[in-house]
Amino acid sequence: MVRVAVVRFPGSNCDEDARRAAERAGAEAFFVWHRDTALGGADVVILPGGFSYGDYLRSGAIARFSPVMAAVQAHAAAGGTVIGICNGFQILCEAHLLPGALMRNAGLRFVSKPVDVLVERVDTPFTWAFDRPTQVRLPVAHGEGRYVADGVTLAMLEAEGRVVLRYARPAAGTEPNPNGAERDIAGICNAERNVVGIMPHPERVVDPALGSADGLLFFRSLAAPRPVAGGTR
Amino acid sequence: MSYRVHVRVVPRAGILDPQGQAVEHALGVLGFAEASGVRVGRAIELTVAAGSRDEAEARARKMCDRLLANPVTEDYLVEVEEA
Amino acid sequence: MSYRVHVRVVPRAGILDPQGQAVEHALGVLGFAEASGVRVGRAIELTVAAGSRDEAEARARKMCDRLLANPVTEDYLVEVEEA
Amino acid sequence: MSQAAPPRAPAASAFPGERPVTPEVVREHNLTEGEYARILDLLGRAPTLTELGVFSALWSEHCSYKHSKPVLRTFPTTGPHVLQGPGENAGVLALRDGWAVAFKIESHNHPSAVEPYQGAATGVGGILRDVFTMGARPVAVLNSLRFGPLDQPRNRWLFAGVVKGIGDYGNCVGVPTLGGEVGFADGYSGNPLVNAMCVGLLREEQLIRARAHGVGNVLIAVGARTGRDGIHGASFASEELSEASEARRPQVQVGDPFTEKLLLEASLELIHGGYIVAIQDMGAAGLTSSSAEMAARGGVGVEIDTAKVPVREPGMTPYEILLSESQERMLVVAEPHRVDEVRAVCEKWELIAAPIGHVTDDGLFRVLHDGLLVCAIPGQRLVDDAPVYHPEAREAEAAAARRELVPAEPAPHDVHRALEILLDSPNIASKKWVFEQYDSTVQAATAMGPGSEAGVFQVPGTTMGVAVTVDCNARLVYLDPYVGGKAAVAEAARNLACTGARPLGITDNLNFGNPEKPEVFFQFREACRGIAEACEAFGTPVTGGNVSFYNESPTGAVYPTPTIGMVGLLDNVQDRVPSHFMHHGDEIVLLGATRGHLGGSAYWAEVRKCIGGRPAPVDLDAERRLQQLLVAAARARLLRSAHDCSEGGLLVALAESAIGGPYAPGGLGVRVDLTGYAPAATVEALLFGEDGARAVTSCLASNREALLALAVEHGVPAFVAGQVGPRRGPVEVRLGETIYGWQVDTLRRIYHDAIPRRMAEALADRAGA
Ligand SMILES: Nc1ncnc2c1ncn2[C@@H]1O[C@H](COP(=O)(O)OP(=O)(O)O)[C@@H](O)[C@H]1O
Ligand SMILES: [Mg+2]
Repeated sequence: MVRVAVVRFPGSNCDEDARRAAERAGAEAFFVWHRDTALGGADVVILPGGFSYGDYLRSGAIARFSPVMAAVQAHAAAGGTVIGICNGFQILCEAHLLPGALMRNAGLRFVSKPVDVLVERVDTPFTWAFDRPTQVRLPVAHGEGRYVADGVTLAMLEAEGRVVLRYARPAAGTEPNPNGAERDIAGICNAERNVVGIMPHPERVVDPALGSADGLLFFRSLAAPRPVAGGTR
Repeated sequence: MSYRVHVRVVPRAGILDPQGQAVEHALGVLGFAEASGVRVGRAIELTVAAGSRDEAEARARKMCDRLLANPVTEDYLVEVEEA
Repeated sequence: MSYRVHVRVVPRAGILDPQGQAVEHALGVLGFAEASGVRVGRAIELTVAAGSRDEAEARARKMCDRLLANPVTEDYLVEVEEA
Repeated sequence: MSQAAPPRAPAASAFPGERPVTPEVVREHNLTEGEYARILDLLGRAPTLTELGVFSALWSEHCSYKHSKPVLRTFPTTGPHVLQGPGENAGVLALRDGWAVAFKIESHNHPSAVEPYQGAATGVGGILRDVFTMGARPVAVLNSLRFGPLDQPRNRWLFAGVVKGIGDYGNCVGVPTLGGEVGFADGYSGNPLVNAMCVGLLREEQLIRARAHGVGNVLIAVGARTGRDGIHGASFASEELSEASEARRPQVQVGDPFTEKLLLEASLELIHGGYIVAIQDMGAAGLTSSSAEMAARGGVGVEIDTAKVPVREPGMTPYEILLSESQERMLVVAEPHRVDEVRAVCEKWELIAAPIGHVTDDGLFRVLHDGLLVCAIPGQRLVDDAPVYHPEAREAEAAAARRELVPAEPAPHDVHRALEILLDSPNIASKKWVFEQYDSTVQAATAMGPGSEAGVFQVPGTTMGVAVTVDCNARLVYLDPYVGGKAAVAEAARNLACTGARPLGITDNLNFGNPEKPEVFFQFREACRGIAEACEAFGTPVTGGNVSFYNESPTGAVYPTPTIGMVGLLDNVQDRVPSHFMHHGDEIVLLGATRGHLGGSAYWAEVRKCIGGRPAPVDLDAERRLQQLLVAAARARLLRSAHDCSEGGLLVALAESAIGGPYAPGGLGVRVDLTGYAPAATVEALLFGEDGARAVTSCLASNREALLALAVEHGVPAFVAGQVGPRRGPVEVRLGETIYGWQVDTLRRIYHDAIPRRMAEALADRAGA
């Protein structure tokens, strides 16, 4: 069974949600405290959402230096899967495991609402259970989610197919880009495709009894073995 | 004439500054033990068209009083340089 | 010796600064037509214990590089005064 | 109070540099001569300044309820499912299978009027602590807000600041906001209302009460350091200004949601791990009330050394340390041999834990500072012998006269325009601008979020759903406090029932003016009478609440606003009923009787510019039958939607149902024929009257007969009005030969733009404030 470690920083508040979502998808999920220096033999590491260290200074800027992050860096360097959701995505950018930065929403207000996003790449460990690019509706809840990077980086992300999640284009009946992110970027991965960060919260929509399970396939992806090359791409 | 004005807005002494506390704690963890009394506020830069340096400063202070600073919780400091 | 250090962290030129735009707009609405080119960032004040002014500045710059500023999106400026 | 001769309290000494207690100083502490005489009698000597501060805090309206106690005693507070009634940090009701909810509402009106962002933020912090100190994990917050009209910059500034403050705090701690309400009226211009409610979940066996016991047990201060925040300014108001006094100026309380989150996790670990015997938030009157109240509840004494309290600033006096209202602090009582474990848990969460005193057997509230005894008061009497007043209550003539008012200018009879005006009124319009700033989905248990009749969350690992709402139509209370009080409880219960939930109990936040004014106390007493009767009738006991008096400003008193926070249960969260029309072709069924009471209606206020008339009487029996019908219909899965019919009347309820939820891909059309529905009523009265006990529902055509039969069973009138139309279709209402028509998406745009349009320049508004 795939072992999923959910890192708890002081101020994490989606840690329990992420753990439950991973278990619902069939993984074995457990917490790792930010002061731990080992990941308990995890195959997958999730940096959950929340306000690590209150998001003081900049979101993720302080959490990035937590003792556990050395182990996370090593896990990523060894090709292990690392997923950052919302605050986790911000931490990954601050830690330079992903390029760019997440800045104050263009609207200058915290935004909590469902948005329509296109799962553009299904060749990452967080999305390969989608067998083709798919539009899903996921909640966002953040004050600093505007993805920003220099032109060169943006061009590279596009060229290398590293924009994993993109906010839907404005249209009747869709809830588009909520934060002014460049190129409607909602999630990206690193060049090796084993580190993925996204702003929306799939872990909050995994139970049909609550109205939507649009997020479940993300966690099924984590729990499922990597599809054979030439398989679902 | 136009001047470049630098405004610093910081939490008033005695007022709790959770952000400053968190940054100070983090600096300590990073081995910057020599840092203390950290306060975090806002830095605002703007260009002000004015007849004189003094006028530019006076106008900038008005902006602080009316908009840039919160009179209940913050102090501000204005510096003017020729643009 | 200890020094009071003033750090200003501002969004790098070319990076969209919606907060600066909003403040500039609000200033306009309030009749401060003379204000332009507004950028909003962070002001950080701290006391640094160091052997010399230069050392204090050098340490403060290190703090900026490691924590206080985001190299991807922000520039910073350090001023030191005797405390 | 007891007639026994006062026990002479041991002599306490003044703290060095402290002002002597003069009649003037007594007055500055808002203590009357009578109250001071009571203190002398109670101590058998003159108090020290520190003691005076303690009395003035604990005998303040906020802590002692001296004007409201007798009236509050008339509330029904018991029931088989009540695990904890009023008197603790929060009320607790049993759900099922060992699960329970703890909930409470609290106001932060005055701090928010001075500093809207911090005032509202710290209000949320306080109510969260009230709930998790019961051993419950906060799983939902709601808020009820009142401001002056949005055409004034200051009101926009207050509104924007309060909403941001509430959002930033709750979002950071990670508790979803599932609902609330916002109202705007002139009466609130000088005095906004900010009420925050929190709901927490616990297992029955996890319930802990704030009662110090066990002589020798240790008092431990946990959390943030103590600063000079919010200390009663009066104490040095008349000191001549010196650097010293300037340095002691009371400070705005600043919230630190990050520390709150750590405090939440640490407190629950301490409680559930069985490390402690009691815990209480250091909220209003800080260390003083938390320690004195825990001691009194436990019938013991306490001794505290203020020099041991971790402080933020040097040179703080015992007076300041006792009365500081610094946020994110807890007072914990633990057995001596567990102190190290308590320390360890706090250290894990990066919190300070400092032993500051212990429980004693002499019943005294004793405070030392470095060994100097500065305060020694018989603890029980300090709390129990607070003065109680029975103010005069008399309705103002003007108030009675308002009930006779009718609109002056002739009816415009432009129904088309009237609906647009109502949907554009910030009181009725969508509150999306507000609730999009609140995280409403964190904790992954939200079944219905803001924008619905009520918030609904699932109890993790069970099928149960809990529904929550806050409501109060203050205009009705203003016109007729008794009827308005009943109506507030009825609307809250109706909102819950519309989702399919059975109402369980309430918490109330009674926001009124100065109780020493007979007309204000009349409003208070009558509103409470209405609330009590309604709660009695619905079997929803009052489990706690908060009284906020003196909500007045030069512009006068606020509308009397008894906000009702209510909690209900859905046995199966999947039985929940949406609040808006869902499918083209569904049948629209109106439940309840329409007589067409326009008195106090939004239509009169917003369209006819008349705030007056007699509010519709509240038929509690009809309300209860409607609630039971809605719950039964939900259980039988007969309903596709149910929408409460309240402000704006039938036409607004129909329009809101058609407009759809905040993220629906557009509205749905409506075609209804109301000919012969309420023949006695005029067109205006039929469409805009605000009779209670009504709901606009929709159902699958094949379920119609079953629904009608169920309605008959419950003795609720039901009228099949028409059908839900196509997406983005027209809204058509036929009355005899006349057909009123709108495009649903035009209505949707008006409804959603009303508040954003008015808030476009919010940033510039501070200057106007
Ligand atoms: N301050 C607020 N915070 C969160 N949600 C709010 C707030 N004000 C209103 N809402 C939501 O907007 C919707 C409409 O509110 P309201 O008009 O009071 O509904 P009702 O009249 O049915 O109580 C409700 O779902 C309510 O929860
Ligand atoms: Mg309401």
